[in-house]
Amino acid sequence: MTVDINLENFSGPLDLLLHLIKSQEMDIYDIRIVKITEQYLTIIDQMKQLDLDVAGEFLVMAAQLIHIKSRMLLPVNEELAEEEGEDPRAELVKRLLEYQRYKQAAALFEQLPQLERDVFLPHGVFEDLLLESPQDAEMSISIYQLASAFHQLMSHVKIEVFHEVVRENLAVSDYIARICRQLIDHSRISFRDLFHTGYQRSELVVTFLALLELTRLRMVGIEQVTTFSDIWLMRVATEDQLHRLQLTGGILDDD
Amino acid sequence: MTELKAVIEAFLFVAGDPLSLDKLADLTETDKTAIKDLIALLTQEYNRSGRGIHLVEVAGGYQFRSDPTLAPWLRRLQKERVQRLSAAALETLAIIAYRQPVTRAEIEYLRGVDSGGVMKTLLERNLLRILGKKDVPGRPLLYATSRYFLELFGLKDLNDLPTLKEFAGLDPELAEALPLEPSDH
Amino acid sequence: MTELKAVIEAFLFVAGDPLSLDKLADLTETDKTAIKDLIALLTQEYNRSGRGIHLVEVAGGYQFRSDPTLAPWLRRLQKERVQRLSAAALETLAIIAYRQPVTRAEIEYLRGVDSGGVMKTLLERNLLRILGKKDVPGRPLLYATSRYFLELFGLKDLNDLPTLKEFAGLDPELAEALPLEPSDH
Repeated sequence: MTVDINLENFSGPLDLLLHLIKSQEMDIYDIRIVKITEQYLTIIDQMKQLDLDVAGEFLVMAAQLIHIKSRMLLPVNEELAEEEGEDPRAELVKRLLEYQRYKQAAALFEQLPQLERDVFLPHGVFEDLLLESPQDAEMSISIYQLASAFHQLMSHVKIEVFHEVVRENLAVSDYIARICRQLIDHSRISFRDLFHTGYQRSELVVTFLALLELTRLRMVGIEQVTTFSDIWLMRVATEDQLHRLQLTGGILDDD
Repeated sequence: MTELKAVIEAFLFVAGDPLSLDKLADLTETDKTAIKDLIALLTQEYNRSGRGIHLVEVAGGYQFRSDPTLAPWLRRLQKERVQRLSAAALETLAIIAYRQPVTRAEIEYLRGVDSGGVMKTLLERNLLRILGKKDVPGRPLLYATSRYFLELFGLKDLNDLPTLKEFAGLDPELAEALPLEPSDH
Repeated sequence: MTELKAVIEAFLFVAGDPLSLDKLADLTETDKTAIKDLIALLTQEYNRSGRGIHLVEVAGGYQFRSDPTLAPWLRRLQKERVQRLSAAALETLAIIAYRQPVTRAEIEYLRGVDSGGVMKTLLERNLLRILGKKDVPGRPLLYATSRYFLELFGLKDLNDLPTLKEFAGLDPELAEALPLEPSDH
C-alpha cells in the first residue's frame, strides 16, 4: 500500500482511523480489523522512518488496535465471550461513531456565519463582546480571567522576589528624558515596553511618575482599545518639544 | 406606536449587544407582546433584499448585523486578520457545545488526543465558561459554551445548534448522550 | 445598483466612525457621483419620521446616529451599561480570592502599588467582606471575598474556585511558573 498521509492533517488517531475506514469503503459497524490495523501500523512506521515525531496518542491507538485484533483472532470461546461481553470492536466503533458526529458538527460550525468573518458589527462593539456579558449580571468577567490575572501577577512577583535590591536615588527628570528619547524615535510605544523587565520596583514607580507628568503636560496620549488589551502611548508633542524636555527633564518653557 | 418602533430601533442600534425582549420591555415600559410585534415589523423592513443591515435574533436577544452576503466587501474595513478557529478548536467546541457540561477528560476521550492547549485558546477567546466542578473524585472542572459562543455563530440559543440528524438515528445510546436542553443564560 | 446601496449602508454601519465620500468611493471602487446619489437615497429613507436611526453628514463624512429626539429614552441604556472591573480591580480581587484572608499590606506587597482605592470600590460593590483583625502588631483588617462574589461567578463555595494548577494543566508552560508560596515580609 502506498501511503501519502501526513499525520498533521489529522486531529488525532480517531480521525486517521475514520479516514482509513472511509477510503477502504468499509462499514463502520463491521470494521475489518486485521486490514485496518495493518494499514494503521504501516503509516506509523513510515512516519517513524521519516524521523517524524509520532504523537503518543497515535501509538496508544496502535496498541489498542493490536489488542482488538488479537482478541478477534482467538478461537471463540463461549465462556470468555460471556465474560468479556460483546464484540471486541464494540467500544472502538462507538467511539468512532461519536467522534464522527462531532467532526460533522465541527464542519457545520465552520459553515455558520461567523462574526468578523461573515457578519460584522459596528467597530468597537465587537471588542466589547469578547468579555463575557451575561445579560443580568452587572459585571462581565469570567472566572478564567480572574484566575489568569492572579497567575500573571504571581509570575511577575516571583521574578522580583529574587531581585537584589540596591538603593538608588532616582530622579523623575531622568526618566522623563528617557521616555522622551523613546518618543523621538517612535511615535507609538507600548506601555509594557516602557517598563524594562530588569527594573526594580522603585524604577517602575519613577517611570510611572514620569509618564504621569508627561501626560499632564499633554506631551503623550494614552490609548487602550479594549479593557484588558495593551496600553499604548502616542506621541502628541512635537519633536522639538521633546528635545527640550529631554534636556530640562520635564520643565517646559512657556510657549 | 410609530414612535415606539423608532425607540426600539434606536435602542438596538445604540446597545450593540443583543437586547432581549425582557430588556426591551423594561427599557420602553411596554409589554412584551407589543414589542414582539414591532420587532417583527422591523425585521421585515430590514431583512428585505437590498438592505445592508439585518435584524437578527441571537444569544437570546435581537441585534443589528451586517448582511452576510456582503462579507467580501466588508472585510476591506478590517484592520487585522481574524484568527480563524482551527479544525481542532472547532472539533473541541462541537463536543463541548453538544455535551455540556463536560470535563476535559471526557473531551479527550472523545477526541482521542490531549486537548489542553485547544481548550486554553477557547477559554482565552471567551468561547467557554466554567460551570463549577464535577462531583466525582478529583473534582474536575466542568466546561460549557459561553454566551459569546452563541454570538459568534449567530445562534439564538443552544436549541439552535445544527441538528446532527444523520447520526441521531443510528445508535439510541448515543442519541441519549446528546443533552440539548436550553441552558441557563 | 441596489447591491451597491446595500454595500454602502453596511459600510457605514460597520465603520461606526464617519466615512468620507472619498473613502466610500475607494472602498466600493465606484465614482463619487454615484455614491453621492445613493447616500442621498439612503438619507431620505433613514431620515423619514418614525425611524430611530438617522444618516447624517458629520465631520466630513457620513454616519448613522440615533435620532436626537430619542435621547431621553436612550440615556436609560447608558446608565445600565454593564459595569466592568478595571484591570487593577480584577488583579486585587484575584489576590483576595486566592489568598484569603489577607491584609491590605499583603495585597499591596504583591501588587507593588497602593490598593486602598481599588479595595474601597470592591467593598462598595459588595465583592469583599471583612473577616476581623489579624493577630499581629497594628491589628490590620483581614479581607475575604463575599457571598455575592460566589454568586457572581457562579461558584457553590470557595472550593469551587479553579486552582491555578487546573489551568496550568491546560498549558504546560504555565506549570513551570507556578505557584508561589505565601510570602512573609
